Amino acid sequence: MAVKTYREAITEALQIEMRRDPRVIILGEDVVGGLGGTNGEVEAAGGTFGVTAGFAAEFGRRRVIDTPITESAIVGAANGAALTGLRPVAEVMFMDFIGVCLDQMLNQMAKFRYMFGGKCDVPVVIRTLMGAGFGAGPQHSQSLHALLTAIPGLKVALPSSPADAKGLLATAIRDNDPVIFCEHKVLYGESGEVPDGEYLVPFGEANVTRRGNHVTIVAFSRMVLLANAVADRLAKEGISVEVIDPRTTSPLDRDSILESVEKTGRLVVVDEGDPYCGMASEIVSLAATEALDALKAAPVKVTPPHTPVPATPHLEQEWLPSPDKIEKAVRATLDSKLARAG
Amino acid sequence: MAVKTYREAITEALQIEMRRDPRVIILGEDVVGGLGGTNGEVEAAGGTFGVTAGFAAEFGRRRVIDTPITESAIVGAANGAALTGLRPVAEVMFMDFIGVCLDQMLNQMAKFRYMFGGKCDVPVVIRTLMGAGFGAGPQHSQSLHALLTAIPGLKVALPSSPADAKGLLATAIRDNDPVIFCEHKVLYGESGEVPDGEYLVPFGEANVTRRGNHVTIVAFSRMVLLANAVADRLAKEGISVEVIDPRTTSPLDRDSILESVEKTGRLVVVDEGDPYCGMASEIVSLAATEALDALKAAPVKVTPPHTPVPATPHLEQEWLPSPDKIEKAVRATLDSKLARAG
Amino acid sequence: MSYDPVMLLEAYRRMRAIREFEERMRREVQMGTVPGFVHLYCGQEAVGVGACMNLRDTDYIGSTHRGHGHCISKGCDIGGMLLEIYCKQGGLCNGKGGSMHIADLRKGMLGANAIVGGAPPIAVGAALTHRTLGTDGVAMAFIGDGASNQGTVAEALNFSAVLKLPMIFLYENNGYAEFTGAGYHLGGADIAKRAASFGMPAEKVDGVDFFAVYDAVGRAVAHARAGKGPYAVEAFAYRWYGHFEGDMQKYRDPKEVDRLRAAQCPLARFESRATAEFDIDVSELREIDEEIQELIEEKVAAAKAAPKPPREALYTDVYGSY
Amino acid sequence: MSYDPVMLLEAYRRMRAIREFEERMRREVQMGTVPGFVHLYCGQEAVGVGACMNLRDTDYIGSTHRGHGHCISKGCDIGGMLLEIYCKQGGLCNGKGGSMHIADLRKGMLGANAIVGGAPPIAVGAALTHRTLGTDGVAMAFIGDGASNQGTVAEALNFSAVLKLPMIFLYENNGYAEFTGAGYHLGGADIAKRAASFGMPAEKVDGVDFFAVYDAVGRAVAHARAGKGPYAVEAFAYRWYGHFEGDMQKYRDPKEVDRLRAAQCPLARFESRATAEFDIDVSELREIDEEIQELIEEKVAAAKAAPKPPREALYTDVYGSY
Ligand SMILES: Cc1ncc(C[n+]2csc(CCOP(=O)(O)OP(=O)(O)O)c2C)c(N)n1
Ligand SMILES: Cc1ncc(C[n+]2csc(CCOP(=O)(O)OP(=O)(O)O)c2C)c(N)n1
Ligand SMILES: [Mg+2]
Ligand SMILES: [Mg+2]
Repeated sequence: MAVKTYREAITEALQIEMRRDPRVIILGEDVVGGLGGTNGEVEAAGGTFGVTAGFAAEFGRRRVIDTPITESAIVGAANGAALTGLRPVAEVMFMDFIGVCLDQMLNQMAKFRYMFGGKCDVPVVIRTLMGAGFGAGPQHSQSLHALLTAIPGLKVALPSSPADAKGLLATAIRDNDPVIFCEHKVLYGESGEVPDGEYLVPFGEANVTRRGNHVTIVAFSRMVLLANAVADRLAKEGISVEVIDPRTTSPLDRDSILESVEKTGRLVVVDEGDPYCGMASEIVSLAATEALDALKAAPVKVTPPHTPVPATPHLEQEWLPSPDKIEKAVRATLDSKLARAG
Repeated sequence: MAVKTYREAITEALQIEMRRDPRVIILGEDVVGGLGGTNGEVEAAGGTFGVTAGFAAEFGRRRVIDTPITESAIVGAANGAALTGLRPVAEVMFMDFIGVCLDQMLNQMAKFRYMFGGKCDVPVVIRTLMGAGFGAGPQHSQSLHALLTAIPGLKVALPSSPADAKGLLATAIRDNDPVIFCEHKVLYGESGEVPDGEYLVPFGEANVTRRGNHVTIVAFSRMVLLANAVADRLAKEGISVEVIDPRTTSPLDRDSILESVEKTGRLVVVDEGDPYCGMASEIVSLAATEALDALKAAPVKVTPPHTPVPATPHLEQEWLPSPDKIEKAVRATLDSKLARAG
Repeated sequence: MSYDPVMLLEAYRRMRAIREFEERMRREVQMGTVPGFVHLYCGQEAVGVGACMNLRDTDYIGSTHRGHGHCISKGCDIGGMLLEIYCKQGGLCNGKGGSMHIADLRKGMLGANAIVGGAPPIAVGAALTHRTLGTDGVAMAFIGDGASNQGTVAEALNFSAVLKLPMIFLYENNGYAEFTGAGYHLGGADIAKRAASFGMPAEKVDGVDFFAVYDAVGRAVAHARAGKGPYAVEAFAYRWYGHFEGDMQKYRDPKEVDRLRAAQCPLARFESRATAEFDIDVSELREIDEEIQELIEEKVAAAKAAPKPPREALYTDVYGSY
Repeated sequence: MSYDPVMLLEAYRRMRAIREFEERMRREVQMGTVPGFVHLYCGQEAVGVGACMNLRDTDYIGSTHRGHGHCISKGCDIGGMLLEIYCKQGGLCNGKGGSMHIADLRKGMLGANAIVGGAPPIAVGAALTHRTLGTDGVAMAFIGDGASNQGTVAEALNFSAVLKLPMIFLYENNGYAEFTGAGYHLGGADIAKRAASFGMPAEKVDGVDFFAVYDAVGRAVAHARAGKGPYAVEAFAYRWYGHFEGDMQKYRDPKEVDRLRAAQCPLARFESRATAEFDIDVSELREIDEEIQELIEEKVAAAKAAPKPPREALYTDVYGSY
């Protein structure tokens, strides 16, 4: 184990998997960088955020492929390569850009296996950056994981820690189904212990990041860190909060969530996606349909408002869920006197 | 009032609005049809389903515009036209095709007003066909309204009757926000009374299609017809079912839904979209967060499974919600003995 | 130029199979036995077959909504296709894809595709696989005149040019995109020129003439196999029937189809040249005709009689594991 | 050719304003006063201004992530732009758009756009409005070399060719798309040729030379105003700085920027020709320089001092009514 950043953990997973399996390739904009420039054939970028630095030198330009700015071709080519024997990891630089390539996700990769009668594997991974917090404005800050979770045939992973980033990415690459791998841009610099060598985190298994008995918080991606902070803060008051990080929204570890809700009877869901038809509503709905008896208080959703992400930094902070908002939600579930509660 | 089909009602709304306002234009693939063909400059289609038949003759080719098969350009052009003074009604033939033009919905039309600081109107309507039932296969049968509902800045309408089709479309055209107008292909031949002349159905006002006291069914689009049938069937047994058709998912008439749930304490939601992060989960979540006290039984979602739509006709029928499945769900809410129920 | 007679007879077999298959589907649709929508390939037989006779099973094609002809051209099993079109168990996609989604990866057929412009980027990915693995395999995308306008096609052209992929863009200009003539919807009116502008050789060819298509695509495939990058061929051949079977075709001079049948039949063209110039005997062709007729008869009957997929099939094959 | 001296002085004013604006933004970013990401236009001044001096307020432009220069070229208020970049109340978008989303519809500026390839279809829609209303207005889309590969651009080209829209495609080939040279990412290496293949006149022009850009776009605008359909111009002018301010530029010969500053300064080029050939006095230009310097100084200070949007602004302007 060593302490690494989230970014380093991603690099490590890619590196290990590329060394392990020659069928793994990487493609995207500037994953090498510098081609056609005036400084000779140097690697100028290694990915916009440096994640694949040194890869072209190690694995060669046939496996580390710089592409034009054409996301439909990038994702489509990944799809075609996956159908024909490779295991491509394609990069869609910001998740906001799924708008220009959704067809290859929605109607192609997600449906191949089903509409071809189970006669193919589709081992493609799309790495993409989600999340607000950098003042990047309405077209570079969205969290659209729910939209992809609702597409049957896709799997969706959202690592919240360096270790999960490494372990989930390795699992994604070895998986024979298409995986949308959502990296949170604000987490790139976060550090944590990361297991050495090959490391896999299974899909569909939630991580309970805080154990507790009074209230369950289900949180996704960066929101897990905020939920943990709130749990730690409230622990000092004797309020015992359980924090569940499902890690993948598809497949979703329904059992762990329901078990916790059965135990605590109180549910807060924290998500950076839109309040409508998002993961927050999905988890609340899960609890209401499957564990209504257990609920001692109305579940509370903590999400941004139903608005685009403003470029304005202080409004962006206001837009985001915050520890204070989460704490308020937790207290609301504790204060609630449910008319029918036992 | 006269009896008209859903398709005729749509035609009528378009016609009235185009007569009323010269800024309204129509664009899409084959909305005229026959251009460049070998039969002279005849109108060969008037839309793939004949909705705009006769329009080119009446309104001229400057207002009824046949386009190449390029949905990003179609929706993008509609966006640009809307920003500059027209009121375009663009057609995306099947809703499944939002995959090739989502950016113009997600990042452009939905965000203009917000990211331009409120200094524009975006009066664009996208007409599109949703729904399964015609054996058209996985890429022509989807109901993706939830995905669009989750995009702030968009409005989403789903008429379930000819009258609503007319009234909601007219409202959509006069609205200064972008509206995704989802027509259900299986409803095209359905008939009903339609008010003559100018007719508007406001957005965000649910239609209670059946009054009842025991169970609330919230249903969308074609599912409303199935829910009504179940309500009628159960009425004979003395089971009194209230059916609510929200008509628009964005804005959503939360009050009508909550009022009904407060009254009945029992909720079934029927939707043709995916079970995850869809309208069914959204409505259940709404009830659980806002009306938990009132719930006498666990709410039940009736949706297709989390799979693509099979081309296979008998499997497609199996895939769809059905009156039997809805009835079963209603009975389940009635049979449930909620541990905590009053 | 001379041609291997075995190849020529096989080419004829496939063209005849397409014709017989599609004419039969047409009648079946009219009788209401076929689920979903069916887009027929009659009139374009020489394009698919002329192109695919240059390919191996390890080469890939990406197809369109009008995919039956491409499947047969690439050697897909006709019985499996019919089972699929009838959505029956044992179909090439086990009955869940239907006419617009037939795929057969073992034959290098990456799927019909009901999204216009959906397949070209996918075919590009198959070409990328060949390049990455260092084989001399190629990939080909069939692209309609209407589809040629889709942005995805431009992206696929550029992507394969930049990466010098072994990719062939096979444009099928059949005169129409749904109910609109190519004379209206094609800015610049020249598809091949568009492809050329992305930096690849591009030629135009009479798509009714098997030999012309075969030769042009032969040049394209040789170019791609040699590692010289992508190549485009635009083949002209009108479709004989409606956009889908059932289309009223108001956009067409009613006599057009008669004229096409009389003057633009790819099979008749093939026959006259093959028998006159390449030592093929008419009797050999008639034998094939009979054989194919029996085959289609038998396979349609089998498809109709075959069992439907079981109810559980609804839930399988969404994921490999979940 | 002769030029109206009032026009020339205004052109210089705008080019100088862009230069001063961007150099100042560069320093401010380095000092950390500017939120978000900023993409500078230095080196490309003659493209934006040369193009937009042909336009009226009622003509429209669609812009890119590198939009400051386009805004100033089209006559947007510099104070309003700076307020916007600093995300302050009273900014052109009331502070909610920031650098990558500045829009000013009253000036015909349809918005910077942070989606590469996002704006061209929108500009096409503005051209459609002009055609529908029967005016002689035009619309123009600025498109980077990298953006020229996006499928949406091909769709916009074809769409406007088919409908013969008064549309100008203004390609800005600045040598790079992010960290990749145009020599790598452009299949066929010729953007203008691509546009031409869709059936429109297309020319190439030295984008450092205001007069060349002005003349070429003048021909394009005249063509479009006359109802003859779309027109494309590819202008070459390297960007002087990084993709965004802060970019390490490892893909670039470190001496390249020095060379560009010395030999490829659009303002210097303008000055020598305008003073030598068109009766402009150097002192007039120096006066403008001073004026602009003061203006930027004043407006930056004002922007920094301006109040932030109130908390409630977060929730407004999502819908007109809801
Ligand atoms: C993205 C998308 N847009 C529209 C359609 C509807 N559609 C199906 S086939 C077709 C016409 C295609 O024309 P062309 O590419 O010339 O192929 P052809 O039918 O002539 O073989 C259209 C518009 C679709 N399936 N997908
Ligand atoms: C759809 C999309 N893909 C990728 C990006 C990231 N990106 C922003 S600018 C840029 C390069 C654009 O290059 P070019 O069009 O040449 O414009 P320039 O920056 O040179 O002005 C890229 C890749 C984006 N914003 N949108
Ligand atoms: Mg065609
Ligand atoms: Mg550039």
